[in-house]
Amino acid sequence: MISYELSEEQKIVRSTMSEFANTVLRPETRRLDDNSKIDDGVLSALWATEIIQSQADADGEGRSPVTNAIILEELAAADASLALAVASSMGFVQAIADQGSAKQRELLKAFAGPKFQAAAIAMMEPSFSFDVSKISAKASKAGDEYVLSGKKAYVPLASSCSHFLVIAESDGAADAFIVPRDAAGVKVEAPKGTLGLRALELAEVSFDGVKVPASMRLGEGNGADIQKIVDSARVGLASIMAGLSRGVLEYVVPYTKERIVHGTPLAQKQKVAFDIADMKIDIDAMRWMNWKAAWELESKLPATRTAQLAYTYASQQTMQIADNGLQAFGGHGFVKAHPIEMWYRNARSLSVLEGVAGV
Amino acid sequence: MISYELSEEQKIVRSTMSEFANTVLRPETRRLDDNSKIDDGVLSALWATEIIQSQADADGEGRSPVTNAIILEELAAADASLALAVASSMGFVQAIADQGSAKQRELLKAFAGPKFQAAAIAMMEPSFSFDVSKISAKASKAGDEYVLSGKKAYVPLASSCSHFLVIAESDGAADAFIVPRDAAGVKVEAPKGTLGLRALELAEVSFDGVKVPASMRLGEGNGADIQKIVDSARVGLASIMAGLSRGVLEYVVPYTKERIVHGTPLAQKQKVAFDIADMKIDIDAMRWMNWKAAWELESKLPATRTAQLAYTYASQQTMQIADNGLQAFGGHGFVKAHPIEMWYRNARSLSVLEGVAGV
Amino acid sequence: MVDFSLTEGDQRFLDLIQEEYELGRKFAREVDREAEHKPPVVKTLHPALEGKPDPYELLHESDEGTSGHIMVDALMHMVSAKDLDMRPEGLGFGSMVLEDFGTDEQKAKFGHLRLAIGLTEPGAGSDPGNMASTWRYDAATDEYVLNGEKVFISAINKLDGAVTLLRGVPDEQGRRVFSSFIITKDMKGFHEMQQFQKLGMHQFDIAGFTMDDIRVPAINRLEADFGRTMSRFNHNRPLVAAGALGLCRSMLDFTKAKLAEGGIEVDYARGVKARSAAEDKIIRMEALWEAAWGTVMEVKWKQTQLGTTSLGYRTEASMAKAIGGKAARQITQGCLELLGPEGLSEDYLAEKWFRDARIADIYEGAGEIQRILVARDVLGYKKGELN
Amino acid sequence: MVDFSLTEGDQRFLDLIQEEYELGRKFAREVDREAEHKPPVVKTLHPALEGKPDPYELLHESDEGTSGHIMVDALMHMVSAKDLDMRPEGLGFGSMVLEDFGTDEQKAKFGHLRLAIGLTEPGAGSDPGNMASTWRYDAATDEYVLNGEKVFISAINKLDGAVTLLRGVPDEQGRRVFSSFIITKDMKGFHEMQQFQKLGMHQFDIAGFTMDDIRVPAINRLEADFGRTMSRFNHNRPLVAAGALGLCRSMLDFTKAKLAEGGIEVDYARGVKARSAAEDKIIRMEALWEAAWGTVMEVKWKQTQLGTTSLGYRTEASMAKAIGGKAARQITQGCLELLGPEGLSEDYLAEKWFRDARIADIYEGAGEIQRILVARDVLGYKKGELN
Repeated sequence: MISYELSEEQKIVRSTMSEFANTVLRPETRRLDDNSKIDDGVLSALWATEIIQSQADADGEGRSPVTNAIILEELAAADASLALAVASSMGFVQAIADQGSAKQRELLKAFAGPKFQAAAIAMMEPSFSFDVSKISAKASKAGDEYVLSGKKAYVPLASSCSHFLVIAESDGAADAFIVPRDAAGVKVEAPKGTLGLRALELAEVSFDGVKVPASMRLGEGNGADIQKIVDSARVGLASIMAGLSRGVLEYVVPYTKERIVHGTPLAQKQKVAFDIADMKIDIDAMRWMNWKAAWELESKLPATRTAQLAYTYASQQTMQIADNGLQAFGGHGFVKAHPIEMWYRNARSLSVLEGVAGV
Repeated sequence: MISYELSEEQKIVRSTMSEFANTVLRPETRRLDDNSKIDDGVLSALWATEIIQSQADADGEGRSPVTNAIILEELAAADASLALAVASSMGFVQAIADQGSAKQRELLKAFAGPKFQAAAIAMMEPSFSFDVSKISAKASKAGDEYVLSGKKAYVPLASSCSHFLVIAESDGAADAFIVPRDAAGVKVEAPKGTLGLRALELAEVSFDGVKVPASMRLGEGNGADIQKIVDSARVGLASIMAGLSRGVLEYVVPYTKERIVHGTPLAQKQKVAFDIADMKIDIDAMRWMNWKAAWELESKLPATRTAQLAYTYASQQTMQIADNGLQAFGGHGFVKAHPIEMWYRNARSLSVLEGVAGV
Repeated sequence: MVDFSLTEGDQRFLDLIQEEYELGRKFAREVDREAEHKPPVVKTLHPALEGKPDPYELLHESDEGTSGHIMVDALMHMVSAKDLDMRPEGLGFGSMVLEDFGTDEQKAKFGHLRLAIGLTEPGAGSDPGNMASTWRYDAATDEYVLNGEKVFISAINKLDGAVTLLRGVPDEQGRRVFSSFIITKDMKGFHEMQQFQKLGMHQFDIAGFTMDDIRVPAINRLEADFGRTMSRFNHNRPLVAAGALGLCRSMLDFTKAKLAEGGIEVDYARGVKARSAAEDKIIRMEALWEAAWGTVMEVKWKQTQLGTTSLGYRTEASMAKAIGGKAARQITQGCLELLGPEGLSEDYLAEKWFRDARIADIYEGAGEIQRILVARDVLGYKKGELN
Repeated sequence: MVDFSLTEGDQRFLDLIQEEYELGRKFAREVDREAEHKPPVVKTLHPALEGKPDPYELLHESDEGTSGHIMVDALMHMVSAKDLDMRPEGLGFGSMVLEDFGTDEQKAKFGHLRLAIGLTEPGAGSDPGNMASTWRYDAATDEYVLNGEKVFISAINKLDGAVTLLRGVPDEQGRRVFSSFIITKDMKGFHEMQQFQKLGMHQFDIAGFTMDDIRVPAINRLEADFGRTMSRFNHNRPLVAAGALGLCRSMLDFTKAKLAEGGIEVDYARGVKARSAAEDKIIRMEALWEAAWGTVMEVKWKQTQLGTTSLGYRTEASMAKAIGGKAARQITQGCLELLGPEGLSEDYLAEKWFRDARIADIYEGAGEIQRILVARDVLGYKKGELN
């Protein structure tokens, strides 16, 4: 029975997150980008929202991909980097909660506590030919262990992570391995300077003959469904892009109404007004696509197609929205006095980071 | 030394063709589309321009791809079907003039006369997977002959053609064969009803074990350079698309200036004015791309890249121009009282007909 | 709870309509070729449907076990292309205006009539300010006298008459008041015009009529001014988008099937760098299709919550129409590009769908008008501040 | 005769500038990181260029054996990205206005100065009607008194002063007459502002200045009204487009090379159905690049025929700027998409080119303004009829 009705709880979560994002996160966003770092205070504030903790309960009843899509949109409307900081840990926790063995799920207890704790899925690789369907990292079975080798890249907050969920090819198929950051052979590089999402400290992590006990192969015996992880990541990223796009629209509207050009407000120029209408249309459409894909994940239905379509649409339209938003500001869009230039960078970055999030 | 200067002769040809196209061709265009046929009077008038005859002289000095690009644009600004009727025979004549042996070039004498004479390159095939790089028709050598088998499609004026230049795969590479229409095993089907360019009577031609003497293999001993034929066809089609686009713009301008909506002329709405500006920009850009590719062909330089880019750009932008042109007319764009709906059909048709033209 | 599942009831209706559309598809080419030159073929039930219930009528009778008739109606439009009008026209747009705003007396008198809506005029396009048709009150006979011309009217040929929106001759203050009237074809002074010859939608009648001193009594005047008459658009616009999406669904499915025959299959799992150009294009077109689907269903859900005559979902209705119109253009253009030359042939319906779809971004308010309506809402502008 | 060949002379200049740009590329990342936070590094000749002649100066001295200095200048801009200002700034835009419209006396007095152009104001954007800066004549001292603020000025930090366009205080008829004045940094009341912190183009100074009762004699006033001052844009706009295309050239070449390493090569011979998604995207981006190249070269050819101060090529100049700006946005966005996550890294210049390119559709008249100018010409509208 088709419905777009949020539950009472979801309505509360949405307004709480919106309030939090606007008052606590938004004022920090330029500073974090300038410093290329999320400082402890902001991380603690994020953690105190208990978004991650709520994913980590053992019976899985507390988790709702739809609710998570809503949360990520709200956070990203204020700051996409911080939303992705959450989505990254969320992806890790969710993958294990959904697909982990009982023993593996025990690890999640560490995420239920009051102290900030990061972890990430290590999917992408430092190659211009990288594609989620072509993983180069290898895990070969040797007795009761897997030996893991390869290089992963663009891992959010890598140096703060306690664990990585490393996607590697094993026996001809992609598989996932839970690897503590301090395992022998794991090396976290210094963060790379990146176009956007600078505060996330995206870094390379190399795995050099890392020994992983078979019990830490996600799902143990039968291995994991990596496509589910990718699907969830795509929906997570798409939700963040919807939020970023909304942030742009909400910033463009008052500016273009106030700015007078040739005697009329910029917003009364058809070009600008049509761009604004298209932003609104596309942002809403992104949201419904995200909800639909998230609902399929939540209902344990195959979600690969809808997740791909949601991600594709969000990637394409978010770039366009950030681009048109910048254009509406003219020269003021190019300078750092306004956040638009940062959103332009973040928009392009989000749409190529397949695999680092989750709902 | 870069120059955009037309020769005096080119300037005269351009204005003559423009005059001819507007006064003789344009008034016929709706009638021909309705009847799905170019009648003899119009064909004779086209022939009397001596465009084709001028391609057919034996020494090749009379031919200029740049001039031909100019001619095709002018004709197509009035009627793309008629422009393609010319470009189709032109492609045939040019391929033989450029690449044919002395004996093969003798055939062109028939095209120098005063009586209308059609011929066409038979490149495309009736398959949804067709691509110019994947030809299914086969020619196998048997002694002093080739045996040709396969089905070709969308051959312009097929039933009026005296000859076809059939592109077929032979010994692992594409090759071209001159085949008289009345050769045994050649069968011209009844014209297909098509979306656009209806007057061209596009038809399938099947070749069922047709025996072609080796002397009618284009270029004889070493065979022909099929890519050159494709390059020339792409530039020819791109020139026709530039013309079609110009026709749209020239029709849209007066209409949108005269049509009053909410108290102002439609053309004063930014959306419409910006579309018109973009049409103008893209049409000019197409023309320069076409000239550059045609100049490379004329200079015997490799033209594959520029021809592809000219064709790609023209295909993409012409569809958009016809689409936006139709939109500017609103409901009037959808009815046959205006030619816009026909141009919308022709725009989409031209951009998928790779291989049926030449400059 | 956010939910995207179809009930068994929903699915039954979708199957029914899909079956009906597929029956029609066999006759689609013939009707496309001839409908413009012959009088409309299907004024009565098409023989192929003999004995089959009208799924829309069934739905109207009971939506029990479904997501609700407003939602299912939209879903049915999106199932696949409707290539043929196989049933006598149901209640027209004008009948719905009567239903929404007529008095009980008017409904009793005119409720049996199937009425089109007459809005657009040849020189006015979407601009009501340019309307030249008039009504005036003749106190001598207590009648209203109607004059003018209306065009681009859906199915007028198949209906009994129309609700037409006219401007009064100037009153004492010089104002020209909008008012709607019920007129029928049998009235003196009503002249039906010939069908338009058009790009596509040949199966779908679009024509016009002139009013030459038509005289009607007061009961034919509806208490539906400009705003009220137009409000019915909020229900209809998403359905126009939905119909376009149904057509695009057929186009996409056809294209995918034909490309698959040549070995090009769509894999939704891989990233962009592992795809063919055709695959990437299909994924982008399907993404746009899904975007429009979500938008249509959201406004239909909202309409379900608020009631059809509410103005509370009108911006969403414009959004659905705008994205549906855009999808119709881009998807049909894109699929024909992928299908290559063979797609041009009348041997298949693809080229027909390309022609049919183009009206979607024009009628019931062109994309430009929808964007103005959306932008006004987002920007908090009134009419006059943004046109 | 239509001709697209490069002469040997042309090629020599292209090689020279390419060599210079490649030298600069080594320092590009460092300058990008630091230029915003430190005073501009390269006020004088960069050591890497020690002893190397300035190709633009060489061209200025003699264009013999080339396609002409106007054409070659444009070609040089399109060769590849200019990542670094490695030479002291040449004559600025303001100096060109002086050259075009100054009297002999003014040229003699000010010709040695390197002058920027001061047009834009913080609240006015591209709209001269909103200019708040003023000039007034003080009869007592026979001086002009200048006040106001100008922003977004290229290279003002490196130049000696500016030509600035101001509006007079209202005269007897209430008119506010535009006039241009030469001002220098050493004047009392001239205050240079800090560099803007910006998205990209860190190597490129953009700042502003305020005028606080600057007093200048009559000789500093140029006979260049609004129209004449702006006419210089016709020369410059295509060059801005050309610079953006140079940057896009580097971006495309880099992308093609990196994809080729992973086995994705562009084949221009095949049709669309035989391509990968990446290949198709590159072909479309290169097509746009060629479209813009042809447009830039056509206007530069026309400028060569008509002379730089002619108004006969201004629509073409706007067309070049519009398509160049569009290409800059689409190509840099598209290439970064194809490069995937690795393209985000500061280990390569791709992400810098993405940031740098975005200004191309904004400065020297945003794409919107260019389209208005083009549309006015095509439609035969005057200012005021289309804004």
